[in-house]
Amino acid sequence: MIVIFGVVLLTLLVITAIAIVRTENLFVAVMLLGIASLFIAGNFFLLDAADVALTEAAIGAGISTVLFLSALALTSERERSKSSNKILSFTVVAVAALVLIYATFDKPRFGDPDAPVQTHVAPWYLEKTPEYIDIPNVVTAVLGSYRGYDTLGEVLVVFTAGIGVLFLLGSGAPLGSLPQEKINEGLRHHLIPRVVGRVLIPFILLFGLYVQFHGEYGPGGGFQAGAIIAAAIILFSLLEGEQRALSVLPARVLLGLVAFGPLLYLAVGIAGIVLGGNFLDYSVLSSDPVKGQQLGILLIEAGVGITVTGVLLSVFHAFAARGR
Amino acid sequence: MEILGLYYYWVFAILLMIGLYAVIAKRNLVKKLIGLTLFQSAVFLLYITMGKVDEGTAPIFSVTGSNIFSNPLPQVLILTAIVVGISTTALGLGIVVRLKEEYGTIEEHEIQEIDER
Amino acid sequence: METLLDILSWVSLSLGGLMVLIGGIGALRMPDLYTRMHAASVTDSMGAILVLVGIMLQAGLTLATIKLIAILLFLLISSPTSSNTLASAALLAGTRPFEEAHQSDEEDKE
Amino acid sequence: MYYVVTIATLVTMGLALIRAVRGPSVYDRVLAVNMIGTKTVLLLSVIAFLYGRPDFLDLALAYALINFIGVLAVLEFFRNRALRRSTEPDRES
Repeated sequence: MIVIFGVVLLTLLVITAIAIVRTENLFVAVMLLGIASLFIAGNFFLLDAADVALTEAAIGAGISTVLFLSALALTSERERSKSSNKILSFTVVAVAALVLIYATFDKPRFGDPDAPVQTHVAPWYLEKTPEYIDIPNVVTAVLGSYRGYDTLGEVLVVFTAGIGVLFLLGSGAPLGSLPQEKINEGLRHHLIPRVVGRVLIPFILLFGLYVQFHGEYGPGGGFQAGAIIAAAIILFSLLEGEQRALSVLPARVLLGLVAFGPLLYLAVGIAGIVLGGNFLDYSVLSSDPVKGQQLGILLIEAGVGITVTGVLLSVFHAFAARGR
Repeated sequence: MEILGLYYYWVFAILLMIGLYAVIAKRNLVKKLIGLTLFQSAVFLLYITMGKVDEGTAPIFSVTGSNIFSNPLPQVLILTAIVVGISTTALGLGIVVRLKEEYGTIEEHEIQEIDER
Repeated sequence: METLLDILSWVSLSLGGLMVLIGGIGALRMPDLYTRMHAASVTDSMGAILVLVGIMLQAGLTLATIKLIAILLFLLISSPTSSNTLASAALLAGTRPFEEAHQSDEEDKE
Repeated sequence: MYYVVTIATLVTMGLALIRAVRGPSVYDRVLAVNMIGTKTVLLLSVIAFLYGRPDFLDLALAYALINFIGVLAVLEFFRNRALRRSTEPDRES
């Protein structure tokens, strides 16, 4: 029965995707992209990936819409020209789709416990996590400890992308002719959303911290928490205006956060070497190896959360500053 | 049941190709980025689909629930990839905004025309 | 007692499902933006209350119920606000209510 | 009985999706996004119980808290657009 629910959600997803490509209004495309993200998150949840669904929820529901909309505000809302080489591209894409679909017939059955994916390292992770790390969430264990090096790479990619956006948009913004005070007031004149926002923001922040520190026991972790906390502060700047948000968390502080996150991660890794283990080997951080692993995961998750919050907020402010 | 399982992979193929179509056929740069996001999502779906195990549950130990767990490894890869995806999309949007400021348009062929002049 | 709770929760769940469905049909069939919004937002709140209360009765006094109460509270705060915000934005942008619905629909067409 | 609610929610999502695709105005589409958002919260909570893992309600909670931001972003976008139109009427030709 649950497989059928998944199939329905996937069908809705395909319809949404086709509508996204067909519409010429980019604003509509962004709205439909938000819907697609909801369907994708539902599917992740049905496929047992609670952590991934939480990430998609944190990113797709707010931040991705906000970023695309602020880019649209700076460019244009409509596609002006028709597609190029419609027939040729359609043929290429259709042939490739047929090849891919043909290839799926050789894939292992959906949900097969004996498929090569399931028999490689995954059983080891599931079996040894209680012994080596002793936290319930295996995803966090793999993310933080077994594959900590991978995660370090991903954090550095996020860091680099954030720095890239700041280089592109950060300085020399052309001053638009919009009245400064009008832009700065945000949605302050809309009383109802403002009051409700004030009620919600503390709870979103609290929930973000819960997701950050409960990541060892339930779905959550630094990536999700960073996105949720960034979403709370973006909500604040939408409601109260850019200027006030920047006076609460100045751009300099955000830049500090962007740099501090990866540094914390690297420091934990190097502390492992100094204390006589390998790079990112947390067992040596404490006299009890299991405690050491837990401490290491807690610290690097904090680093991840700080980086993600800093990067997402810096990017948001960079786009918003360009609009003035 | 067999067909229903294959359907997941077919949707992956179709979604991937819808995204690819938007990237190669559309001339608007923001639309291309939206297509790229769809393309990404298709890949995410493929990974998570492959990690599913029959009768399994999410790989988080709990007192209740069964002892069969889905594969945690693809989930870890995709979890980080989603956040990396939004950062790179933001970088792409930043480039598009700068292009608009320099060239006054975000249509690919118009930018090429200005360059050839 | 057990059966009573069960029956109550099933009734609440199925009524909630019905509400949700009615909202969907209303959002599709109503003639203009404001009536659609009305159909969608009213049934949204009622459906959410019924469905979540139904689940709560099943869950009993556990942590899950507390989370469900939180979800319900946040939904009840934020969903009407979104509707209100959207309606005021539409009104300010010049979408007229019902009488001139056909006309304004034409204007907004892409 | 959870199945009934799930099916009703999925059907409603489909109906709202039709509204989002057909439009006609942009506000209809935002309305549809909002509707599907609330339906997702319900769907996730029901499925968490269907799976017997009520600890995953965190997800539904995340959506209940964050969905609000999308609508506000849209409102801010419209406000900005109105400001731009009023100050530079011929920029967007």
